Amino acid sequence: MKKPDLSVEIAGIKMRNPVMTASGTFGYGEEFSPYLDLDTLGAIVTKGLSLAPRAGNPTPRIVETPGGMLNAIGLQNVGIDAFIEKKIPFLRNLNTPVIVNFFGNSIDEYAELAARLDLVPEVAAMEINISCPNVKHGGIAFGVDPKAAFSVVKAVREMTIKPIIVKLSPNVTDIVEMAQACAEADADALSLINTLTGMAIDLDKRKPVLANVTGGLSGPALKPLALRMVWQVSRAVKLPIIGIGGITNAIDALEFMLAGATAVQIGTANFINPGIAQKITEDMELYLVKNGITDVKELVGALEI
Amino acid sequence: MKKPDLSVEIAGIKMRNPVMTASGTFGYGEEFSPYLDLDTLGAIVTKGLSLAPRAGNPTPRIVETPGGMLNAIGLQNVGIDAFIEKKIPFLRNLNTPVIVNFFGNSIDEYAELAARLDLVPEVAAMEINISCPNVKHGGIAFGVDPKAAFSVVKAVREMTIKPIIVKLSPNVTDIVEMAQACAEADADALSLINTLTGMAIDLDKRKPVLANVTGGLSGPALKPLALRMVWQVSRAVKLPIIGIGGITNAIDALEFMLAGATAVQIGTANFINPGIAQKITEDMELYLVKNGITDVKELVGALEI
Amino acid sequence: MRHFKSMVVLNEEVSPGYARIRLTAPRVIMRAKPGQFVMIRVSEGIDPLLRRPFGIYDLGSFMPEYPDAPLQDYLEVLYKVVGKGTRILSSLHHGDYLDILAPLGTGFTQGNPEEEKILVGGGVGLAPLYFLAKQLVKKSKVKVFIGGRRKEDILSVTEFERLGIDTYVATDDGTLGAMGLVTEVMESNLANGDAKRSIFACGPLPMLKSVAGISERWGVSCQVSLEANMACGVGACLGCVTKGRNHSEQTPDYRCVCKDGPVFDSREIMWE
Amino acid sequence: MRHFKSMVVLNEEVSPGYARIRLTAPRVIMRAKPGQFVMIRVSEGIDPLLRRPFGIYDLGSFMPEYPDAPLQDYLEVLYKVVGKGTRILSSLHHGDYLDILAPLGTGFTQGNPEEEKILVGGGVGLAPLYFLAKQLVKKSKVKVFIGGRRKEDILSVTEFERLGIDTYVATDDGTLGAMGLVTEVMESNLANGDAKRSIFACGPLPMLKSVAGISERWGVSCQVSLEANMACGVGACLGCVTKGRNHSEQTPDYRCVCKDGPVFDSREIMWE
Ligand SMILES: Cc1cc2nc3c(=O)[nH]c(=O)nc-3n(C[C@H](O)[C@H](O)[C@H](O)COP(=O)(O)OP(=O)(O)OC[C@H]3O[C@@H](n4cnc5c(N)ncnc54)[C@H](O)[C@@H]3O)c2cc1C
Ligand SMILES: Cc1cc2nc3c(=O)[nH]c(=O)nc-3n(C[C@H](O)[C@H](O)[C@H](O)COP(=O)(O)OP(=O)(O)OC[C@H]3O[C@@H](n4cnc5c(N)ncnc54)[C@H](O)[C@@H]3O)c2cc1C
Ligand SMILES: Cc1cc2nc3c(=O)[nH]c(=O)nc-3n(C[C@H](O)[C@H](O)[C@H](O)COP(=O)(O)O)c2cc1C
Ligand SMILES: Cc1cc2nc3c(=O)[nH]c(=O)nc-3n(C[C@H](O)[C@H](O)[C@H](O)COP(=O)(O)O)c2cc1C
Ligand code: FES
Ligand code: FES
Repeated sequence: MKKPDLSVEIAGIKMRNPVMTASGTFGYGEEFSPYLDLDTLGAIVTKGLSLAPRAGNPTPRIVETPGGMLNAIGLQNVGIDAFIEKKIPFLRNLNTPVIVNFFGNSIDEYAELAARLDLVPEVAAMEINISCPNVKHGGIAFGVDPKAAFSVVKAVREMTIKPIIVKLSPNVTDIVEMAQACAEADADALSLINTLTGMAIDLDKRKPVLANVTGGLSGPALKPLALRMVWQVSRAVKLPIIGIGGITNAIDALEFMLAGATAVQIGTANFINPGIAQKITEDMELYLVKNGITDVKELVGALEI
Repeated sequence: MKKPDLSVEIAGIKMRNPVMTASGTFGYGEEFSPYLDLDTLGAIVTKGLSLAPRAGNPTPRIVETPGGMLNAIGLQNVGIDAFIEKKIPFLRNLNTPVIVNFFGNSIDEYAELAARLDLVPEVAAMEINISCPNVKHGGIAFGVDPKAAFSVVKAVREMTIKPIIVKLSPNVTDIVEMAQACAEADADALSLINTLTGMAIDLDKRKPVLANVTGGLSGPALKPLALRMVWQVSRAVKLPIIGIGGITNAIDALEFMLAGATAVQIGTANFINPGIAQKITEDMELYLVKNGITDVKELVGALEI
Repeated sequence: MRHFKSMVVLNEEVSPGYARIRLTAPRVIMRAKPGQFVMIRVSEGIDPLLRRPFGIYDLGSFMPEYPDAPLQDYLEVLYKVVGKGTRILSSLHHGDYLDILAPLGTGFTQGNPEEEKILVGGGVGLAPLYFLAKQLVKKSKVKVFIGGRRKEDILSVTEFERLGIDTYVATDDGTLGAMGLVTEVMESNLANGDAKRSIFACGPLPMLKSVAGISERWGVSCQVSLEANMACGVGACLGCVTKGRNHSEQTPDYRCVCKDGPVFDSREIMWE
Repeated sequence: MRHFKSMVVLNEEVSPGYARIRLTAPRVIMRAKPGQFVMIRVSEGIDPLLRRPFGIYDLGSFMPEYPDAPLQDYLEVLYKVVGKGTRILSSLHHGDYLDILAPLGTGFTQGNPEEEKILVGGGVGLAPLYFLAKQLVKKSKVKVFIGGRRKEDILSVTEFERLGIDTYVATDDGTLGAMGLVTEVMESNLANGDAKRSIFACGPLPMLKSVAGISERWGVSCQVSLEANMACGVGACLGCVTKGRNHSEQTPDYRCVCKDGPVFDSREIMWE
C-alpha cells in the first residue's frame, strides 16, 4: 500500500502531519532535540511569550494530581527580545513550522507583540493565549469574556497578516460563545483547550501545595473535557481546530480528529516521554495503514452521532 | 487520649461525622448495606428524584476515563411516589440522616417536589440538583445561570422549612456568582461539585462511547477542580459547604475540609470500594488522633494561604 | 455478597490470549450459583479506576502446603486479555493479592432435572457455563455448543468432555469443529430431537439474540447471561441497565444487568 | 541525555525504608558525572503520571550469565520509600523493566585535586556523594559527614569507609555517631584545620542552607545539589526553578534545577 497522506493545512500553515507540540511543554524545541527528530513534527509551538521578560511565580510551581498535574509557572519567559535573539537562530534551522504563543497584559501589549512577530520571518503563525489561568494579568479576563476576546483578536488581526490561532480556555460556561467571538474577530484557527484551574492541598502543612495557590490542570485527566469542547466548537464554528488536552498516544490524537480537530497538540505527555510527539506521528501512520485509510484528513470531524 | 469529636452540623442537620455519600453513587443506601454499616455514616444522599419516574438514557451509559469515569445515566429514577412507598421504609430504620436529592424540568416541578418532600418526616434535608449535565431538561439551564438558580431556590424555599442544600455545577465560568445567587435565595447550604461535562470516543467505531454522546466526569481526575471551587466559594459565601469530587480516602476528605467544607460526599469511590465511606470515617478519626486534633471542626477552612 | 482480599494461587494461559486465574475465597463462596459473577479490582491505584466483572468459572478447595491447615476454598475466573485491566490480571503471579466483590448478581435457574440442558457459549462466554455444567450433569443430560472465531477461541472442550458432556464446536473459519455459527449447529441439533429442553447461553450479544430467536421458534425456554459496562456491580449506579420486554419512555422498564441479572429469561429482555 | 529501557538487575533494602536498585544502561552512561541524575518512569500507565528524579549513586559493569556476552553497564540509584512512585520502585524484581532518561543535569565540578574535599550529606542525599567520592579519592583527600534523624537514616558508611575515607556521622537522636546536626560536626572539623578545602553537599534544604552559611563564614567554596518538584527534567516546563543570587521581580534570575543544576555553586543561589 502507498504511504498514507498525513499532511494537513491550517490557515495556510502546511504541516507534514497533524501532530504539534503544545506551548509551555516543549520549551523552545531545542530541549527535546536529543530525544526526537524535530523535523518529523507537524509544528512546534513555543513557550508563551510576553513583551518584557517575566519572572513567573514562586515555587513550588508544579504538583502531580490523579491522572494529571497542576502548574503555576506564571508564564515565566525570556521576553520577545531575547526570544528573537537567542531562540530564533535554532528554530530557523528546522524544517518544521514554528508557531509562537504569546500573551499580553493589555490589548495594546497583544497588538504590539503581534506587530513585532509579524516581522519575524521564522514565525509561521501566532497562537494567542487568552486563557492562561495562572497569572492575574495573564489574560484570564480575555479568556472568559467573549467581548474581551473579540477585542484582543481584532487588535492582533490588525497588526499581522500571519495566521492567527486563538487558544481557548476551558474555564467557561459556554466555549462555543468564546469560539464564535474569535471567529467574528477574524481569527484563522482555534486551539483548545488550555488548562483548567485547579488546586492541591498539603494536609499536614495545611497549605496549598502550589505557592500560587491555584494552578492549571493538564494531562490525561482532562481529556474527556477537551474532547467534548472540541466537538462542540467544531459543530458550531467553521474555523479549523487544533485539539489539545491529555493526548498521550495516537489513538487519543485520532479521537480528537474525529471530534473535529484538524491537528492536535501534545502537552504534558512530552514530560512523560520526551520522544512521544514523534512516536505519535509514527503510530498514527501505522493506524491509517492498518485500517486502509489513505488520508488522515478523512478522519477530521468524521464522528458518527 | 479522648476520642476526637467528628460530629458536624450543617443547617441544623446533625451528623456523627462529616462523611456523606453522594447522590447517584449510593443507590438508596440499601445496596451498600452488605458492605458497610450505614449507621456509621454522616448522612446518606439518595439518587436524584423527579416527580414522575424517569427512564433515563439509552446505553452505554458509563465509560472509564483516565482517573475518572463519564456517566450519562440520564437521571433514571423511580419517581417520588415509588420512592416514598418503596424506599423510605428501609431508610426509616436507619439512624443516619437521609437527604433527598431531586430535580425538576421546571420551577413548578421543583416547587412541587419540595412541597411533597416537606411532608415526609424521614427526609432530613433536600439537596437540589440544579446541575446535572446529562439531560436536556435536567436542570442544566438552572445550573449555569445565576438568575435561574435564584428562582429555583426561591421557589423551593417557599415550599419547605426543611434545610435546603443546593448542589452546584462546575460547568460555569464563575462558581462564586452561582453560589451567591443561591445564598440570596435563602439556601441553607451548598454542595459542590457535580460532574463536569465530558466525552469519550471509540476510534474504531468512529462513534461516541456513550449513547448520549456526552456525560458527566467524576472521580479522582476531578479533584483539583473541585478543591479549587470549594475554596473559592468558601471564601466568598457564608453558607456551609459540602465538598464533593474525586474523594477516595480520608486525606482527600480532610483536604476539602481545610479548603472550607464542613462535610464531604463520597461518589465514584463507592464503586471502587463499596465499604469506602465507612473506612474514610475510621481513617479520619485515626488522623485526628495521630495529630492530636480533638475536634474535626477545627480543620474547616483552616487552610493557611 | 462479600468484599474480600484474595491471593492468586495460579494464573495460567489456557489458549493464546486466554487465561485462568485461581483466587482464594472465603468459605461462603461455596454457596455461589453458576451465572453469578465477581468484580475484581486489578490495581490499588487509579489506573484502571473501576473494578472489572468476570463470571465464575469454577469453585473448589485445596490443601495449603503447611501442616494442619484447613482446606482453603477458591474461585476461578477464565478471562480473555482485551485491555488494560485484563493485561494487568495476566501479569499476576502466585502470591499476589487482589481485592474482590463476590458473588454478585443472580445465577441460572436450573429448572426441572428431567429436561435436557442445552448450553451455548461463545468465546469466554464459556466461563459460567462450565460451572453450570458441573452442577447440571449430576441430574440431567447436558449438551454444550461452543463457538468462536478461530480454534484459539474455543475453550474448555476437554473440561466439558471430562464431565461426560456431548460437546459440539463451531468456528467462523472452520479451524475447529464445524465451520459457521455455533447457533446454527445448535438449531439443527434442536431439530433432531423432541425431548423437553432448556437453553442456557452466554456470549456476545448477537449470538445471544440469535439464541433467543431460536428458542422462541422452538418454544424452548432460554436463559441468557448478558454483559454490560459496569461501574458498581451492586445495583447502585444504574450504568449497566438493559431494556426489559415492556420498556417504553413512558413506562420505563430497565433492569440492572449486575443485580437483576446478569442471567435473564430471554423473554424478559427487549432484543433490539 | 539518553532515553532507554532498562532492566532491573537487583533491588535490595539497605536500611529500613531505603533501597538500592541496579539498572542496566547503555554504554554511554559511563560518561555520566557525579551529581547528574536520572528520571525514572515507574509505571506504564498514568498512576503515577510523571517521572521521578533520582541521583546516580554508582556506575559499574557486570558480566551477564550467558557465554560470550559483552560486559553490561549499569547505574545504581539509592532511594528512600516516601510515596507512590518509590513504593512501586521497591516492589520491582530482577527482570522487570523501567523507562529511563539519563544522565540529566550538570554534575559537581571536582576542582583542584590539591584541595581537601569535604562531603556533607543528609539521608538519601548521600547518593550522589558516594559516586562523587569514588572519583575524588583517586586524587584528593576526602572526608565525608553523614547526617540523619536516626541510625536507620545513616546510609553507606561502610561503602565510604571501604574507599578509605574519613567518615563522620551525626544523628538527631544520637543513635549513631554524634548527637546533633551533621553541619555542626562539619563546622567544628573545619575549625581544626587550615588546608585548602572545598565542600560538596546534598540533602534537605535547611541543611544545605546551613552548609552554605558555614562555607561563607569559612571562605570555603561550596557546591550544593538541590531538589525540586520536577515534571520534565530537561529544562522545558520551568517547574523546577530556584532563585539565582540576583533574582528580583524586575530582573528575574531563575535557574532550572534540572538543567542548570541540580548542582550549583552555593554563592549562585538566593538562600531564603
Ligand atoms: C457480568 C459479566 C461477566 C463477565 N465475565 C467475563 C469472563 O468470565 N471472562 C472474561 O474474559 N470477560 C468477562 N466479562 C468481560 C470483562 O469484564 C471485560 O473483558 C473486562 O472488563 C475488560 O477489561 P480491560 O480493562 O481488560 O479492558 P478495557 O481496556 O476496559 O476495554 C477493552 C475492551 O473491553 C470492553 N469492556 C470494557 N469493560 C467492559 C465490561 N465491563 N463489560 C464488557 N466489556 C467491557 C471495552 O468496551 C473494550 O472494547 C464479563 C463482563 C460482565 C459484565
Ligand atoms: C535532582 C533530584 C535528585 C534526587 N535524588 C534522589 C535520590 O538519589 N534518592 C531518593 O530517594 N530521592 C531522590 N530525590 C527525591 C525523589 O525524586 C522523590 O523522593 C521521589 O520523586 C518521590 O516520589 P514518590 O512517588 O515516592 O513520592 P510522592 O508520592 O510523589 O511524594 C511523596 C513525598 O515526596 C515528595 N516529592 C515528590 N516528588 C518529589 C521530587 N520530584 N523531588 C523531591 N521531593 C519530591 C513530595 O513532596 C511528598 O512529600 C531526588 C530529587 C531530585 C529533584
Ligand atoms: C508546564 C506547563 C506550561 C504551560 N505553558 C503554557 C503557555 O505558556 N502558554 C499556553 O498557551 N499554554 C501553556 N500550557 C498549556 C498547554 O499548552 C496545554 O494547553 C495544556 O497543558 C493541555 O494539554 P495537555 O493535557 O496535553 O498538557 C502549559 C502547560 C503546562 C503543563
Ligand atoms: C453514576 C453517577 C450518577 C450520579 N447521579 C447523580 C444524581 O442523580 N444527582 C446528583 O446531584 N448527582 C449525581 N451524580 C454526581 C455525584 O453525586 C457527584 O457530585 C460527582 O460524581 C462527583 O463526585 P465523585 O468524583 O466523588 O464521584 C452522579 C454521579 C455518578 C458517577
Ligand atoms: S453496575 Fe452499577 S447498577 Fe449495575
Ligand atoms: S523539571 Fe521541567 S524545567 Fe526542570
